[in-house]
Amino acid sequence: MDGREPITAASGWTPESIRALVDVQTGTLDPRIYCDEALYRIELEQVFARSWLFLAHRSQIPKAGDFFSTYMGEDPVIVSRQKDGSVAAFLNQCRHRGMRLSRLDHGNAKFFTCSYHGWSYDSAGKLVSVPMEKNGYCSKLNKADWGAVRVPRIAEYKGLIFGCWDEQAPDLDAYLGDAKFYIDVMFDRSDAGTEVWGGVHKWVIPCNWKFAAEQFCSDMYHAPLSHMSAILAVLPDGVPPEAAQWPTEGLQWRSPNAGHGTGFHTPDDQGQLLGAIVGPLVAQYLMESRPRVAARLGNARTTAVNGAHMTIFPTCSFLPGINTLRVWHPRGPNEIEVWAMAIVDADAPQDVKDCWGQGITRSFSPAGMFEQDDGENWIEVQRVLRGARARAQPFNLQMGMGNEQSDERFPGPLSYVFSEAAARGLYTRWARMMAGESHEQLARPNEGVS
Amino acid sequence: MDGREPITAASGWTPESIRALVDVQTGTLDPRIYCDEALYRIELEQVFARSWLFLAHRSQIPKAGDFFSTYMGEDPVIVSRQKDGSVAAFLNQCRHRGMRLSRLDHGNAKFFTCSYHGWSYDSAGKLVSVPMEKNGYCSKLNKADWGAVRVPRIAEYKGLIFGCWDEQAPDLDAYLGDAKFYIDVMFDRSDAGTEVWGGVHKWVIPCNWKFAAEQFCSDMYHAPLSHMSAILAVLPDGVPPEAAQWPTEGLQWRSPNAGHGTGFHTPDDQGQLLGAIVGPLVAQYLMESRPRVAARLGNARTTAVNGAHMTIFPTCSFLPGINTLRVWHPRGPNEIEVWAMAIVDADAPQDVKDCWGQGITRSFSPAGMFEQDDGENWIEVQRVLRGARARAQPFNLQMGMGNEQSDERFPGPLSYVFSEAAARGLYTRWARMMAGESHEQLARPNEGVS
Amino acid sequence: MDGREPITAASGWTPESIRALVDVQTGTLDPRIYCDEALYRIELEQVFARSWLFLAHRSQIPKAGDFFSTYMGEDPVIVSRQKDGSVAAFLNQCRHRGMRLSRLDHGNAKFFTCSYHGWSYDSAGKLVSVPMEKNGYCSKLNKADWGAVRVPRIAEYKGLIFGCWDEQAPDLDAYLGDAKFYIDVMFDRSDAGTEVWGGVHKWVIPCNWKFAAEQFCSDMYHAPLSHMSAILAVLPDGVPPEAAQWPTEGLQWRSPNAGHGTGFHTPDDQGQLLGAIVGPLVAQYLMESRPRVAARLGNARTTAVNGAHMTIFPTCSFLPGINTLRVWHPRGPNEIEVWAMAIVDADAPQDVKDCWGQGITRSFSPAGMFEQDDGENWIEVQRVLRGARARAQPFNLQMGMGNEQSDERFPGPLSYVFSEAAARGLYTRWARMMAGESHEQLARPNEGVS
Amino acid sequence: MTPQVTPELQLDIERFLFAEAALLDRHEYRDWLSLFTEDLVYLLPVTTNDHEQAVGAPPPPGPQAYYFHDDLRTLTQRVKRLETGKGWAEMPPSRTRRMISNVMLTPADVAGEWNVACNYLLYRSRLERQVDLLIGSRVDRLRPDPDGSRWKIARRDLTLDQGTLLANNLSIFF
Amino acid sequence: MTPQVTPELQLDIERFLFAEAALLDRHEYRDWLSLFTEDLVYLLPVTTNDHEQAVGAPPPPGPQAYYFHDDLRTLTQRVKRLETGKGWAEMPPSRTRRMISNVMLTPADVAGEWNVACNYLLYRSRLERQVDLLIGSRVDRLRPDPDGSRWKIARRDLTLDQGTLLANNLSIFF
Amino acid sequence: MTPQVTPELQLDIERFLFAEAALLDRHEYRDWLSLFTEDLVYLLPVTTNDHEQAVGAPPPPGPQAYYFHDDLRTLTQRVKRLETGKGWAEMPPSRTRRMISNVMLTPADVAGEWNVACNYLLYRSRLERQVDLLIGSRVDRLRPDPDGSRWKIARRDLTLDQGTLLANNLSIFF
Ligand code: FES
Ligand code: FES
Ligand code: FES
Ligand SMILES: [Fe+3]
Ligand SMILES: [Fe+3]
Ligand SMILES: [Fe+3]
Repeated sequence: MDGREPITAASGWTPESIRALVDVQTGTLDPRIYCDEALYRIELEQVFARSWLFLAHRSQIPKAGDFFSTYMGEDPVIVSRQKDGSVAAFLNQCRHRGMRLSRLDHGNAKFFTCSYHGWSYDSAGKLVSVPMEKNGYCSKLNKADWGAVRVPRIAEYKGLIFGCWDEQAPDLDAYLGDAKFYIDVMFDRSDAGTEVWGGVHKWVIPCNWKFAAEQFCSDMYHAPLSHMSAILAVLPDGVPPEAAQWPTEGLQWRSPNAGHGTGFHTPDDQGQLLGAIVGPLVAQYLMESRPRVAARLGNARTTAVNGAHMTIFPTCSFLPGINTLRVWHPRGPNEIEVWAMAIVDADAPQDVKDCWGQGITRSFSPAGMFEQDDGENWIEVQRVLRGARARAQPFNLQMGMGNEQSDERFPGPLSYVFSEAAARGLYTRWARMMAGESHEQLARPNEGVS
Repeated sequence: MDGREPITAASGWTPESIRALVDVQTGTLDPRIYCDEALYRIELEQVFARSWLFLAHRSQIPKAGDFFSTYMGEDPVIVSRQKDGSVAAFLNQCRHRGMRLSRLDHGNAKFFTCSYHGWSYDSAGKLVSVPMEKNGYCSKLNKADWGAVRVPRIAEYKGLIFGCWDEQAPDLDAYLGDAKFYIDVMFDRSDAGTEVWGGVHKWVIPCNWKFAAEQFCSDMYHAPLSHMSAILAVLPDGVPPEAAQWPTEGLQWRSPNAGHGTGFHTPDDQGQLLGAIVGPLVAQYLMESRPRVAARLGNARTTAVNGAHMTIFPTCSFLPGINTLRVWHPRGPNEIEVWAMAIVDADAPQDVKDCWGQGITRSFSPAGMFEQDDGENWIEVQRVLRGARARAQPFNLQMGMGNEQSDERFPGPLSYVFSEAAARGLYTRWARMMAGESHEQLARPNEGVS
Repeated sequence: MDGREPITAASGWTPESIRALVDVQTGTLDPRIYCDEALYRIELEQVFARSWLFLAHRSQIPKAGDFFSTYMGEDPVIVSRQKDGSVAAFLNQCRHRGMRLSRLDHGNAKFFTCSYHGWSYDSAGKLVSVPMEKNGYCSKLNKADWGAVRVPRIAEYKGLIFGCWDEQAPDLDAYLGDAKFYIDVMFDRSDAGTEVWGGVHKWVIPCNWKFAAEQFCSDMYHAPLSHMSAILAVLPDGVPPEAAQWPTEGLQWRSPNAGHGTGFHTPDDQGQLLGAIVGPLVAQYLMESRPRVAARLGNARTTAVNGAHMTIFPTCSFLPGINTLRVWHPRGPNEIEVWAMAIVDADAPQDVKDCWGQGITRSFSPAGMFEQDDGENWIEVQRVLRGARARAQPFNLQMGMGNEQSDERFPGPLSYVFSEAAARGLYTRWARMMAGESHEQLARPNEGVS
Repeated sequence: MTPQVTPELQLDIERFLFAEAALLDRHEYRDWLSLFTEDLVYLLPVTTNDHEQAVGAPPPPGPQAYYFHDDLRTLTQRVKRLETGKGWAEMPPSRTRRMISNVMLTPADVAGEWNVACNYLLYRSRLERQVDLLIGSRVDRLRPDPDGSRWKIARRDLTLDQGTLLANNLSIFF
Repeated sequence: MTPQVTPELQLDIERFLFAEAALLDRHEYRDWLSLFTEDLVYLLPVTTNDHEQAVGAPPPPGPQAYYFHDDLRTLTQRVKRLETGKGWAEMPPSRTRRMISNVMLTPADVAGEWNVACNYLLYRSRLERQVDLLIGSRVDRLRPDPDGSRWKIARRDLTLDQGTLLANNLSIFF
Repeated sequence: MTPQVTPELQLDIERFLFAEAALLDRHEYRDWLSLFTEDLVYLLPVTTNDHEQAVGAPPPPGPQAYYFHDDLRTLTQRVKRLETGKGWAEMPPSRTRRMISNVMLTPADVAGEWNVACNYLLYRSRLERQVDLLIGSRVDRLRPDPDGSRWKIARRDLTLDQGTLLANNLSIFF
């Protein structure tokens, strides 16, 4: 049974017309990628069903039987810790008539019993019991064929559990590539690793997922203006306004082919800004831990990565230092659900963890002083795209074209911190997947991006 | 003017791809039948515009001029009692600019005068007066051509008034076939027949209409688990938990070709469960009336049909005994309006009628202890189908395949009460109509269903 | 980048099937023009992007820097008064990533600075400053290419500012043609012209824009019945019910080709009805001003145009005398936003202006005693069209077919005031534009309309 | 002489109503049941579009459908259902919040009893994103305990101001 | 000395406001009209998005549009319209429910009169599935009858907290 | 002996709560801040679907996420943000209306202080057509001024009855 056929048949889109939506030669973008219904249905198949998607953080399901309910694109999945310590994930859908197996956000369960007719599955999704199996099904039902649909690929990197529907996809390690070097800044600060503080913020923003993914991938540019009010607000009294000056030096990295990206400021402000945002206790803790961290990650990643943003294509984003981690779950072309978590060092003192978690809440969450303004921009961009002329205007993606640089301290390709190179990489990756390139083809670098 | 052309042109669906959605050989179902927009638009034409649809119960429009406003699919229609006692039904739409002729749920009216420009129609939908007919229309308007659009086929069976848009459709009697044998259990208990107690429950459930229609057609299987809480709740105090054991014996009937179905338990519990659900007064009344009823319907239908469910394809469902009657009005692929009525014997004592009506309200209505849980299951199944992978998983329709039986007391084909044979029959009928089979073809038995 | 291609590709509609929707020979209309999603998307391109659309009234932006935020179809535009007194209009969309440049309804601004990354535009939409232009864009960004998208055609007629996206469109003067003769009744009563009293009423009605546009273009027919309750309510106590008799004499004008239309009653009731509706002070003022106005417009337009309605194709409508002016902004096929303004003579005494403005508010506004009932009719017509059979019934457009007349006092073509000739003209214009006729072709008269 | 509605009485009865609402919002259903008299009448009829005039009389009477036509026995059955741990429609439970306003006391025909009218807004949030807004009026007959110490509800007449009910079920209480 | 807001006064005035709301919810419009003074001023202006600061002063004044700019004569016209039996927008009538909260009394500049502020939630349900939620603030000027026996409304200033009105019409009263 | 809830006290405290709500609805944030004590605790935790039973105990405790985990210093930062004239999420400002109901006083463990429970409906209208409806419960700890003249809020515990928050942000206060 093939979910794709009628979709593309009726969509009117071809690989060529899709590729033409992203033009890295001129550095322009057709905004219909953000609002076209048919493109969205193709996205679910070509992008979300073929990419590695973030499922959960290891610390959310520590014990055997612990499960966390999340989504891959629009598909509900249960991520569950097995007795042997491994992780299984499967569609949160009964195979009989499709009822959701668990309506809980998280919990601990040996079995998932469907509330409709009572089919029961174990914590790995195996179908273990069926009412009336003998009398009703005359023992002809092959239970082995009717387990919950497993996510075939599950892998973890530094506490981040990812899943992928596509058997052909490269393994997670290859998929991440040099992104790991930058992920470690946030997730590999000690052997103890990290943990989620508190729970999950879930909220709805009526905008396309790519605005959010691109911003965390490539957009340091918006920070000084979009977030000026929050910067001014959190500055300790008496600090001169100059202190509110946003730093100008820094670097941006883009994945050569995979659509990931990150950017950060290289000058070492000794955690001053971070302290203002999440609290002095955290800043002090970070300064003290520098030697330990430097021993693991080296000096560059300890002192020269400040105010960083990062996206793992397509929808996993985070801010090293501020330590918010989130997924942008798509809900149609015009809406996302943001699922955001606060990440803290697992071996930090409890008072530091609490200060950190609360600081993240006050800066990046639905009520966060920084996050509020992002939401305002995204929804307005999306609303404007209801217009037929508005969606016929190319967006400008030209910042830093043809200006890549290198730095022996960091893997490349690199650009100036204020650049849209990583965005050009992200949209090119998107267009290549949408056009149906195979994983072999996708392993090759993006052409024309610089 | 043909409503179908651009729809199918743009739909991407063909008779073949539609037939492939229902596979009775393997007993599987493509869940896109529940959520695909294009399929839904085709349904309105191929299924709802060609099938006999329940309009009203005779008792809802007793007197000349009485009318009841309802829907056929998404089309509003007025069902109206004529002076000669016959029933007329017509689109609740003015022929001038399409205004709704009556915004009342029910009433009594000689004329329906449009509130927009004042065209006036009689109780049969005939256009009788037009403002400015002389000066504005220069007497050139042929009023006979512009009456409200009549439903060409109207027929009644045992108080149930049905209508059909299709001149070619077989008559109601042939359409119902052996279903009549089972309908009589609820609607032919005496010469006095039945009546609606109170009014109509109308509520919205965000799910596809086929979940509801199939469940009442074929799904005794969900009752023990879905409704366990209600069973336990209504058991008289002191009754041992064993009493809550759901019976295991019973039969299911499916129409050979028309998609109807019913199921029931054959052991005679002397109305015990029914008494617990709708009240002892009703149970006692039913036991007392058994001889009278047996004289009409025979012993089998009087004592061996317990806890029955039934659907007349596509959207008319009821529960003999509990006596709830309802229509599942489609509202797009993802929503229905349930219109439910309480049915009582017209010649029952008033106190029995009231006890019955109140008992139905407390068990099957928006606040009904049984109905609540059905709504919960259906909406979750539907929500899960937003997922691209979720809608690519076949549903399992295999219960009781190849296991039909016979019983001289009941017309067949019959199966064990816990079976999905009637569901296979319903979906096969659906696929055949969707694929465009003529009524001649549709008169032949479903192939491969067993 | 072409917004049309995939739309029409997937729409299933052809120029021929679109033309067939409007049949002026039989005087019938296919109601799918009001509810088909694909037709709507084509409308935005073929009708709204090629017609002159009302933007604002001159008095709303008197001073340099004053701006008014409105829409052209679904596209947000800023209409702004320039230093040289001219008017500029441009998409309210930043060229970088599409953020809305101003979220204010109106104001005065030298610059529009985007809240996302800070690109800044002047009051003509010129891009004047870009953060990081030197470091980020390496001075390679050609700001001249990236100004806000200007509305290329702007023109004003008697205080009414119109805009058009299409360079090929005829100029406003030719587009209006003889409509100007009728527009002047309301907008050219003195050298001082008119002004907007108060502000703008904006509200949402879930109906297609053409119901509203057609009614103000061609539908005096609905007034006596739809608005009977308001007429009766505003009649001074003691006035005999006969006074509520709606006048029967009058004329209707239709544009030969452009879809505009108006209708009015010729008997001179000395402003009696108008006085009852908007207040005696206004009626008295109008009677006193008659000599002055007659000197400009002649007697016919001063005394023989009463209770008039008018639409400038597609969505600008007004009622001379009652002096409400409004635009029907489309919001999908099933919804409009009404933006209504009260118009008063700029040189009227303040107490007359206030009485007029308040009288308009009480008669034509969301709470207006007349307007309320229009909204009720339109939403019900639209809801009924959810039905598959309902949308397959032709609407009747036959009133006054083949009955045009002439009157030396008024430019033609003319009909009796109760006629649908102007509606036939409007829908024919609509079909011709939808079928893709060039402006040269559109300049020719509508064939078959009479 | 008709009994006076004093601020003390108004406050006393409002506190009773607010406490009752809080019991429901906290799902403490057994305590809630204890607030009703043995002879409780609990009615929520269905609303229909069946009269033409905005002014004057209420809709014509006649046979009516009900969402709730309950007494203490059947309300107790509903609570038992929730206690089984198999009432799927409330697992996990709905988040409800009851806002009680326009509380208006009038003396009942039985000395010491009061008819207490109010308007209610019953907000329900379920699962991830489901929200229902149920709004209507209510008249409670309040009867003092034999010892006069506290109130009991002897009758509850509700309206739910909706033609076609927009909620998928009413698995909560009013 | 400024007059005291006593619990008795608060209760008295709240009962007056609740009774008024009930008259509207029951469509008893003539009785409702009897609650206003001859010199009534009844205003509901339109809200706009026209100032940039979340902190400090209200929007700049200037010419304003109104949903309602009425006096007793024109309110009476509106009721007459509903009485004709041809006011389609209210046939069948809307189901409305008015929730009055945050009732706050302050003495008016005229002795014996009070400015009564409240927030209102006006819920409207029409026909089969239409629902409108209209929320805002209100300040009533209450004036005692000459004989001081009961209150009359001399002025009503409303706000409706919506930019673009989301209702298809306002065929009801505030 | 436990302190009595008199109509006078109820009225006094309700007027305090209504005045506070009005300050927020008028965006008078500095005056609003002045209503809190120096040691303010201001908490709004996230709600989850994490227990199965509709009857009985509240959800299992454990680490929680918060929408607001603030004190007077951080609330003041939020106000400073709005004062910068660059807080885009509130430019133009949201139109808010706070309806406070079910106000229930219980004496706190500290003499003279009260725990004041209420339900709130926070309506937000933004820009042209955005509307958010935020509903939940609140418990305020009210502490009298040293001179006993007026109240201060020492602690605010909120709930927001929604699983997945349906608003694009919470740029307003609770
Ligand atoms: S749907 Fe799960 S058991 Fe039937
Ligand atoms: S729409 Fe019915 S008379 Fe015109
Ligand atoms: S979107 Fe306007 S500056 Fe980036
Ligand atoms: Fe940001
Ligand atoms: Fe069931
Ligand atoms: Fe009209």
